[in-house]
Amino acid sequence: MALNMVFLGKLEDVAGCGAREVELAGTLDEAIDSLGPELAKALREPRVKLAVNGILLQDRDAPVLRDGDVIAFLPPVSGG
Amino acid sequence: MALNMVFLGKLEDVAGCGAREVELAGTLDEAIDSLGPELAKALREPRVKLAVNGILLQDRDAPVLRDGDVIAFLPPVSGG
Amino acid sequence: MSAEPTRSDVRLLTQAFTPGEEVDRFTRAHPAAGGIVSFLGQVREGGGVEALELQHYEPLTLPAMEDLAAQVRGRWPLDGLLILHRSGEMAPADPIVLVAAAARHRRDAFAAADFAMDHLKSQSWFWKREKVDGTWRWIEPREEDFEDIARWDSAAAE
Amino acid sequence: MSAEPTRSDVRLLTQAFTPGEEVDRFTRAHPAAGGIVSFLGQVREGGGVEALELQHYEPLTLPAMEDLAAQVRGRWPLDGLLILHRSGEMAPADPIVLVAAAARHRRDAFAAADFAMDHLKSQSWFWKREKVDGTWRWIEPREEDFEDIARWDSAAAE
Repeated sequence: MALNMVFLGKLEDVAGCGAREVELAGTLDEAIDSLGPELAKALREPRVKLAVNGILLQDRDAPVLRDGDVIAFLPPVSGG
Repeated sequence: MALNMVFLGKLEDVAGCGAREVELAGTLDEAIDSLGPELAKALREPRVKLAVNGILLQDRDAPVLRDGDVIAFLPPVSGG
Repeated sequence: MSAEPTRSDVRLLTQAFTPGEEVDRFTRAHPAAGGIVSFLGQVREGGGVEALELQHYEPLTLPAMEDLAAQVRGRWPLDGLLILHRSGEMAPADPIVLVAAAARHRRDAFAAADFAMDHLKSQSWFWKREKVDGTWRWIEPREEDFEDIARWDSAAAE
Repeated sequence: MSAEPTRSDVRLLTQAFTPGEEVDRFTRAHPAAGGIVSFLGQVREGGGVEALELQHYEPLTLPAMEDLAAQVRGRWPLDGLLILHRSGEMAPADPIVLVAAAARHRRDAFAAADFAMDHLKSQSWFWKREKVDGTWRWIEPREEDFEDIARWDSAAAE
């Protein structure tokens, strides 16, 4: 099982890349933790929103994840 | 002594021309009367403004006229 | 490199013009402006009007447009202001008026263009006639135009 | 010949565009509209910004722009609406965003373009970074943008 993590805006700088594939062992929390403490902390900031397969999550409740899901981490937008 | 009368907008239709030179005998009123009753009536409508040599008159008080003056009769503008 | 204001570009045109070219030229002249708002008014196609003619009076019309430009510049901080207005006979889809305001702040550019249009529409020295079914007819001022002006009078009390 | 509304023209562009050409084409597509209001936002020259980059997220950015267009069309009677937005790296004086609204009534065109810009500025899915003195820096959202949005929320109570 694998997840595709996408890092937008300044999260890309923290991650060192725009996207990364991670093993999905159990929960999303475990997947985030596997990215290391600094990136995990940035991804968990309250203003960072999540989109799963292009659908924006309304809250940070743990989504049910499937193999191949794309999880995008969206920091506050700076607008157009 | 001559005055150059300029008729803007629909006054041009009433006058049958855009401009006309008239003899200046005495007052502006006399000059207007010399244009015939129909045009004189149209020129005296309260909403028709006057400009003398390109300067808008603030009221309809009889201006002091000189030979060669250009009197423009300006009906309400329809705007741009 | 600073956003130093330039002289306003105010012109009374007797020939057709291409709005996009004018806006592009105006934009290039104001690279320090963040935003440019423009309004284009054109002869509406399909309303039964076959032609439109705007008559101006040389000694008043352009000077009044220049006065309006100065009034707009005094009211909002702009990098530049463009006011182009046609006179003469026009066909449907021909441009009549183009106003563009370049400003650092978007809100100023919007307000300046809006204000300029309201005042051009109601207070500028143009007499308009339309040709419908082959017959020319002079257009009287509309009440709506005076209401547009009144918006700004009350805003002045801010 | 009637002013039948057309589909909105909403595009996310990764290459430079010429605003005047886009506005002229949009205008030609709406000959029954009396007025066209457009807003152009460009990378400001002279503020020390050497380059600007806008990052978008494919699954969200364009659909949200299309949603905004639908919202604008539902709020004002327009003949047409154009929303173009750049993504990627831009240089000073490059156009970033172009919004144009064609309407029978001038006031509707102004309000629609103004509203669209306020919402694009604050709610669209773009992440922005600027290069100053050779260093890229991500731009945080500005409080002013949220105030711009609030203008329309109170207006909705009309």
